[in-house]
Amino acid sequence: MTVKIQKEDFDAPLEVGAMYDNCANPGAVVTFTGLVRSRDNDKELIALELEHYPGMGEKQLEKIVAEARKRWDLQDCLVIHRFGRLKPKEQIVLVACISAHRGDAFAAASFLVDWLKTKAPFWKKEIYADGSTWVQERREDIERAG
Amino acid sequence: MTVKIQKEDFDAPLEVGAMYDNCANPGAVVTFTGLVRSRDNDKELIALELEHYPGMGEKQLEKIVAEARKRWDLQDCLVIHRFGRLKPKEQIVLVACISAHRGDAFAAASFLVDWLKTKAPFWKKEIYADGSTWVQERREDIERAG
Amino acid sequence: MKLVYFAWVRERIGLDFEAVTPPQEVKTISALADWLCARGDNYRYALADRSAIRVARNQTFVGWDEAISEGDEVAFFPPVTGG
Amino acid sequence: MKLVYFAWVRERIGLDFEAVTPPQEVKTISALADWLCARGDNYRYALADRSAIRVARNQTFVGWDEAISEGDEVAFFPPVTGG
Repeated sequence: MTVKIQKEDFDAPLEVGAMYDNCANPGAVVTFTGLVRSRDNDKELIALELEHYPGMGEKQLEKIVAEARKRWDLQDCLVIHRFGRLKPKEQIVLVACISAHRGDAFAAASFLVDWLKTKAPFWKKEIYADGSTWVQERREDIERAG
Repeated sequence: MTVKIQKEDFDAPLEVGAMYDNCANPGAVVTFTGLVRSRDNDKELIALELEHYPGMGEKQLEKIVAEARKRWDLQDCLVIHRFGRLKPKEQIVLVACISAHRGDAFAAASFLVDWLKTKAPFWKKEIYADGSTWVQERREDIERAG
Repeated sequence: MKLVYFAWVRERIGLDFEAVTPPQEVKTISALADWLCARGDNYRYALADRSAIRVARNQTFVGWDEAISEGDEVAFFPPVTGG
Repeated sequence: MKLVYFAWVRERIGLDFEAVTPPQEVKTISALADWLCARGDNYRYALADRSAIRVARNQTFVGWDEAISEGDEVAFFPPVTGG
């Protein structure tokens, strides 16, 4: 079980590959990679600035991962969340869950991503040519995370 | 949208990386990799033999992918299914879905995997030191695929 | 008409595929299976329990009462276990 | 007591963090916010709409009525938007 908060980009296959050694009998691997979208409206995004709360970020991610392990039968799981200035198509977050069966891996990965959106102390600022705006929480995310 | 049925192993990151170019505004990438489990009971598995129906396999996979595209907003998706003799921890199947938002990517990937289990003409035979058995369909899979 | 068999259906019949010319009164897949079972024990062994067999006509899943015609490819196999 | 601010709360207050020593009668986070607002417009601008602010005590999410004590780290920030 690994949690990382970092400025640098991550190599998803390398990170997921390293998890295999921790797994006695892996059958299902589900990964989620979140990328910076170039636009959500008619304006072209220049960059995303991701601010985080050092210390609390790690704590929250570890809590979320512990909760997922309690709820589902996981052989290993990983969460990496980046901070700093990221350009469109850059990777923001990686979640990977390995279990014997697909049900656990899908449910846990989806849960981890939902929780990241509502419980991890990160804030996104969108940078456009004509200014910047802080991203607002989405009601949908709150309902999804329950 | 890509569908492949092959004997050779696949390089998941390479395959998924190639999909990015097809995507105008990717935000969420969900992948599922199915591996050969070394044991489901007290006996150690030597290998899995995967038989398939050439021709019908491709047709069914394309139907499933078309159905997923109808139901969810996907920028690209990929299904690779192997056949032949596979050893424990070898990769059997790869499903990858890219969309703007995580909801579509998770739902479509999960749907594709469920459908593969019940609609794709593949059959698994488990090879043990003392004999072999054809894997039986799981009621759970049928209900899950609806 | 081409018949194809997979997994334990293939093993029990002892053939991967074969070409057959059933008589004209064999108009459905169900009738085709009856006709095959009359040909030998291997077919009876393979096709005895129809609830355990799935069928496809021209590479599409169909039911037992599906009509068949000359030139069709008909497949008999157990429930699939891919993924 | 260490106070930390993030995102637009940080920008509006104009500080990343600061050390403060509120009077003894300031016993909850809510009272702490009132006390801060009395210190200047920047705090009032940042903390005016409490429904738009989340708070953490010692790096754990808490409610506005959470009791605070000396040596605590208290954080004010908008709803999170990670993932």
